[in-house]
Amino acid sequence: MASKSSMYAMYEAVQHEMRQRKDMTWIFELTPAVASNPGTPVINLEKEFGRTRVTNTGIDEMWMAGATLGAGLVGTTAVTYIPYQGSQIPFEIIQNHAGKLRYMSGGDSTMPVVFIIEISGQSPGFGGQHSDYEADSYYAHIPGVKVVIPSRPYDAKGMMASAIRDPNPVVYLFPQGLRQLSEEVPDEQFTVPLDKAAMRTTGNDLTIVGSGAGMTMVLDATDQLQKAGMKVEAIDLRSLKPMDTETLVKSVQKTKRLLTFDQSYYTLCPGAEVIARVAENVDGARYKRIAFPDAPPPASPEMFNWMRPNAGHIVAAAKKFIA
Amino acid sequence: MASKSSMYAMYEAVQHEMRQRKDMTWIFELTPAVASNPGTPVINLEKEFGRTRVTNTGIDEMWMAGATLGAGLVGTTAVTYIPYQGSQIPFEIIQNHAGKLRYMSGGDSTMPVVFIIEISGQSPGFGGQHSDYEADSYYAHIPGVKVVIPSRPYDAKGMMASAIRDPNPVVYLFPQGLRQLSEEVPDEQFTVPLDKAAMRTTGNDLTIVGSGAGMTMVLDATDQLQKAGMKVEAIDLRSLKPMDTETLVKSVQKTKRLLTFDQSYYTLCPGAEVIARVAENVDGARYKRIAFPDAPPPASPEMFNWMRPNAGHIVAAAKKFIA
Amino acid sequence: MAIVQSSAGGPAHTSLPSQTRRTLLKGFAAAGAAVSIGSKIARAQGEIGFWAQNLPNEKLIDMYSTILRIRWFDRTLADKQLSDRSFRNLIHLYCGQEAVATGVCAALNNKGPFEEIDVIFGTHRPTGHAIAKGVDMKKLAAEYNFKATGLNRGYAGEMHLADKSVGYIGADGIVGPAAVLASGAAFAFRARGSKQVAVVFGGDGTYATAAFHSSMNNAALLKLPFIYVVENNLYHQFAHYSYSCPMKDIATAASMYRVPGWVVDGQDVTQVYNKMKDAVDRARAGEGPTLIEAKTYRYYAHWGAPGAEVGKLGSFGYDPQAITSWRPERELRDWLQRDPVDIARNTLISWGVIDQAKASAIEAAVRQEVKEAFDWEAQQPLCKPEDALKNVFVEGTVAARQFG
Amino acid sequence: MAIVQSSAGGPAHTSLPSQTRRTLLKGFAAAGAAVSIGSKIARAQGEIGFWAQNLPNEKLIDMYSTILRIRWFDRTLADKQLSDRSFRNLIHLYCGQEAVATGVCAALNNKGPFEEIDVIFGTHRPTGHAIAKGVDMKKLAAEYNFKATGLNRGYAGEMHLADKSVGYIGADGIVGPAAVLASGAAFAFRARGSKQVAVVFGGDGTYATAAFHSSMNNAALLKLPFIYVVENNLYHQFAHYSYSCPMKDIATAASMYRVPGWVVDGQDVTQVYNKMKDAVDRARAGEGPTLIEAKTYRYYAHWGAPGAEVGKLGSFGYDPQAITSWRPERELRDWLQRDPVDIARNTLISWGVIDQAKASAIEAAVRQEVKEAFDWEAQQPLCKPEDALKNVFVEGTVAARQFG
Ligand SMILES: Cc1ncc(C[n+]2csc(CCOP(=O)(O)OP(=O)(O)O)c2C)c(N)n1
Ligand SMILES: Cc1ncc(C[n+]2csc(CCOP(=O)(O)OP(=O)(O)O)c2C)c(N)n1
Ligand SMILES: [Mg+2]
Ligand SMILES: [Mg+2]
Repeated sequence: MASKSSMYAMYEAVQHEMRQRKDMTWIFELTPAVASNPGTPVINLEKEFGRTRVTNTGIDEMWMAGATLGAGLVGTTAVTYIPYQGSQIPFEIIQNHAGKLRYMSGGDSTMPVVFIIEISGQSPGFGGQHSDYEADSYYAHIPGVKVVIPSRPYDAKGMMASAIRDPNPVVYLFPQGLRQLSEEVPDEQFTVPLDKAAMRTTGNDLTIVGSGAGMTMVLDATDQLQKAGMKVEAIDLRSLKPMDTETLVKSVQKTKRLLTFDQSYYTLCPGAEVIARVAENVDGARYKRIAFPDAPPPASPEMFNWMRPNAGHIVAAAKKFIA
Repeated sequence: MASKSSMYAMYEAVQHEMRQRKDMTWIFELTPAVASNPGTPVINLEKEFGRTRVTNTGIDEMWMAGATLGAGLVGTTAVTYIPYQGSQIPFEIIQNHAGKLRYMSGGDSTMPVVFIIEISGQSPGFGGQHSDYEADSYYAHIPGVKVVIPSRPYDAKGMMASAIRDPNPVVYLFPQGLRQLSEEVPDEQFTVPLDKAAMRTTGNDLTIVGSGAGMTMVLDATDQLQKAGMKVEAIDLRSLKPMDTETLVKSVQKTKRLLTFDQSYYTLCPGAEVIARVAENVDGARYKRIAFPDAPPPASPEMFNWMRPNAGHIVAAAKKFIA
Repeated sequence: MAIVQSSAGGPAHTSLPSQTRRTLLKGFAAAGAAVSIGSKIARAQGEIGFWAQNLPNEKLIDMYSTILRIRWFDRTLADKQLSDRSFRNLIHLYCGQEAVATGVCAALNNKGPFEEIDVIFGTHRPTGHAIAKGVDMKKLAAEYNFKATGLNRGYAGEMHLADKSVGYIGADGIVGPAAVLASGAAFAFRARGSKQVAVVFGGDGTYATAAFHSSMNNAALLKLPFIYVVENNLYHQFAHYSYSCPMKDIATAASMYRVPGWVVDGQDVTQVYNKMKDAVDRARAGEGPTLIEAKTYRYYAHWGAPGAEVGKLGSFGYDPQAITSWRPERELRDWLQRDPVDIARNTLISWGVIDQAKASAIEAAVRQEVKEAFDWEAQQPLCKPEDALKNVFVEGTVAARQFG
Repeated sequence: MAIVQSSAGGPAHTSLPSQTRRTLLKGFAAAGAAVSIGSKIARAQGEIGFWAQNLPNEKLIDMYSTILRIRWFDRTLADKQLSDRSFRNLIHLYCGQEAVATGVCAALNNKGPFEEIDVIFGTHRPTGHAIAKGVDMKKLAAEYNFKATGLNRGYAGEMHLADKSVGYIGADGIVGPAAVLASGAAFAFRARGSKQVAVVFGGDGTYATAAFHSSMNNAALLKLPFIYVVENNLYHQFAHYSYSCPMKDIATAASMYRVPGWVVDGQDVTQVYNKMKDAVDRARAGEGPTLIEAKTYRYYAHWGAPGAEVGKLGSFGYDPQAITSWRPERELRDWLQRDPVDIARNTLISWGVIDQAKASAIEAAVRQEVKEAFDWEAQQPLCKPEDALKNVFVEGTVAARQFG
């Protein structure tokens, strides 16, 4: 047990599974197959497992995803790490092939693969294509793939272990906002389910639902609100597909107030699906959404930092909501 | 004035604009640049405007969309017709470039382009990749592009005229279900706004919201329900982005009951966004969604026809709803 | 039409029954002219193999029977589409291209545990690939008519067939991506140190797709056991391949990746087999990928049997879809002169493997086999609607959402 | 290293000041060895043009000044990143590649109405492309520091610059797609019967992308006025281009499309200009696309100035991002021996266009110009936060959603 970054924790899960499965592969691009963390051994997948199993070629994310899928189709457990800059380039491969081949073959095809799709860190200065946080909704609408998104190092490891062991194609969204986070993570392998939301706090006044990098702001705001005497139930979706409707509905049946928080664009953000599912099942509740406006992220820090949803926005909205 | 198919009506709008704009281009693939309709002259864009303006090459939808965008960037009004089989292949071009270049350039870039993205006809027998109806949500989450979807020949023409004249990139979703529809459409050019939903019927009991090919079922069901004495307000979204929130909210404030209907997959279908927008603004209303399950379409007609949302489903759900 | 003449340049008399080995060899020579570039590259690599001549008789007869199975299966589909509404197939017919799938698969391992057999990735024109790889015709017929007992339980229909048990990873309805998937299978084989080979069949239309560059480039960089079989039947949908590709032989594109690119006469099963065996040997020896372009032709329309007549081979009539069709009737008549069934039969007869009587007996047996497949299909049950919620994931079912 | 030696094979003495026209011509000859394939293809087409020698003095001096502007602008950025936190640039430095952008744009029309000027599509390494095409350095500096009066009002930052007024359609942060967009611009030029030319700059990394095949294939099929300039600086991020491309010269890939592919010494602005002029002439004459591969090198890290020192050119030190960097320090020192600034200066001096004194005066003036640009930038206002809701569409603003 040691404090580990999300990246390191995730690589630990991968290393463990690659040691179990002699044929398991890892395709990367500009993100070296290496993770280091203060006080723990450096993980170097390329060195440990060799270039035939751990490979990078050119800038071709379509190949990374398609080759991973092809490897899975012939029985190899395969993972690829797609950098955020190319996060939509393999879209059609995942949407039309990974998501459909098992169903279309009436169950003949099996694809034990994981697509790690990076989502940018939404850092100011990089502008429209390198600070965007939008892949969550695109991928969550696809049938036939499980779409998960960790929010902390512990889940990053446990959900990766589950994703690798899952016989279905899994889109593992990895927001770069998590890179800064570290926490105590067990050294031994463990799993976290791919279909359960996590109740981070419980309360009767208000339900706040978020996911991925947004959870840091949700928990920060929840903290402030609890201190101000508001009983907040903070829920981390963790899995966008399948979505854990039961946990969401139960919570709002109690609180009758639902506030969703997304860094993704407002229109068709995950929060829209959360609200719709709850609204179909709970009567007389009230709803609010916080999300990134329907605009690309600007480069200017002044504009970007104003525009990007943060904990302060949650606190203010929650107070208005209750008042 | 004559009865025209959606396809023909749309081509009429294109032909008219191409005659006005001597440099306007049209890139197609397997859908010939030809439309014919009983009792009206054949429209052959290729013959009339020549191969340098109207062209097809190989099977490369990324090029079709990217080239159209590039043409727009240098001041040419350009349209491309992407067949449904390739409807997600140009996704990244539209998401990361068409949707962002104007914003990222602080307004320097202008892209007077239209991407006609076919959506399959959801016909039984073709299976997972050729009967799917899913592109609506993928494209509607993208910022910086207008995303519209006609439901009848009249709008197919009027919205195409508006889309071509709009200086912004427009994703014009064209569901093949419309191919069967014909109605009286004026011969002269006219426009239909790209940001207004259409109230197809008015009533106080129930609001039903649909779009595109789904509207045929919505109107059929509405008809049956009205006959059964239920006052239904049937709304055709027409534009998914921007979405006409005001019309939706006004209607549900009155009816307090919202039923959404989509042929797209349940999770993050357009109806989810409709419900979320209304739920944020109307208190004490009730909500239901009808959509395609989160599964690819099966080939077997027996399975497909059972699974695909239809007018009967709407009627039954509406009656349960009111009861 | 220069392309056609040079690619199908074999003399018409190669299809005359009374043919001797001598004139047949002339036939090869003539066809050789068509494959100049390909075979030059091949010779440069010292690959002069004419392997088919050494095959045991059973194998040669099996190849001939496979060609006939594909032919009569698809002719039956065509006739049913024109005459039998109870059979609901929506089909891209393979007739005319039989020697390609047959010659290719004859050079692969098609039996054994999944970890050992070679795999193929096919296209939206699947009958040939499926039957050549060993898919059961009964289940195939049932799948084409969406039966619960079909190869893929009625979920696939035509364009998404798959049969792991014979290494047929499957058809794919999208043009292009299968090549990338196949190169990934080859990547997995290399990673696990297996001798398996991954083959993708792609039409001439796949050349223009992103997948062509991606699969060839990465297979070349990583020296993968990957074989790209381009079935150049001259058209993608209704457009001649010259609209899609700036060169005469798609095979020449391989040289850009430092990969051998061979042109072969796709109507002659022995020539296809020869080149394919060389490619497979290269792949198993760790020498990397090969591209084989088979010059061939489809006898029917792009899709279905418009313009065809029951009991007659090929579509000569009007195709309502083909508003801008560039396919002249005489082009089809030329190609029918070099029919893969005739060429295979004549080869076996001239080699003394079978005689005319035996040839007819084989064909009669195959036609009976095909008939039985369709008779069986007719007895099979339709799918249960609720099953549509299964097989999305390995486990469980998804929720119905159509009822609200 | 073979690639490097053969592509940068010009002798070190070409950079000595006391150089005469005679030894310089030797220099060309030596560099010629580096561009063997490219120039062979060129000669095969009878293109022996050494056009730069005929340029008026002002033009040659202008090219030299442009190289210096790019050099000092980016050196200033590097130094500021290391020393001045008030300047918030996030930048991919172009130093080392100046002769490519300069030689390419010198052969284009950069002034006039938008309907007549030639256009370029650039990359994430934009300073050189922007300045060479004529973008104002003041506005550029302001944009890099996200000012409201910057070239793109602070929305672009570095990777998304655009300036229609000079035909700089813009940088793009995604590797690849710009080539497809540029081929589309060329398609529009052809459709409107204009003589404009569309150029895309792409790194060696773009070769592996789908856009490479797509843009080259379609430009070839439609004979578009399209020029693909590959700036091969040997690395995509931290990987040598041999990880991405199976051949030594990316230019050879063009032959697959029946398009001329020329290799040129990217450190010598006159050689870049010569080849580019041939390509532009071909495009305007309706002869279709050309691919030019400029062998070049970047002096700094892939991104930013890690390992560099204020006032010193190049990154020799440790790059924390480059865990798997394959860039040896001596490779950089070799390339510094053939610096584009030195080569351009020595050419002009040996041609008698300027003398050493004039050369120094020009450089001093450019450095003053660059200083003034950054001084101006420092006075400029920051962006108004609410403006972030503008420019999504041509009209109006979008709604704020961050407040709930
Ligand atoms: C990406 C994509 N675009 C378009 C289509 C529609 N389509 C189906 S088959 C076909 C032509 C394919 O031609 P080719 O690859 O030569 O194969 P052939 O039909 O000749 O066997 C096209 C364009 C598709 N299936 N996928
Ligand atoms: C599609 C895509 N994948 C990955 C990246 C991340 N990335 C930015 S620059 C770069 C390397 C580009 O190399 P090259 O094209 O040679 O240009 P250079 O940086 O050498 O100028 C990469 C991989 C990207 N921007 N786009
Ligand atoms: Mg074809
Ligand atoms: Mg590079």
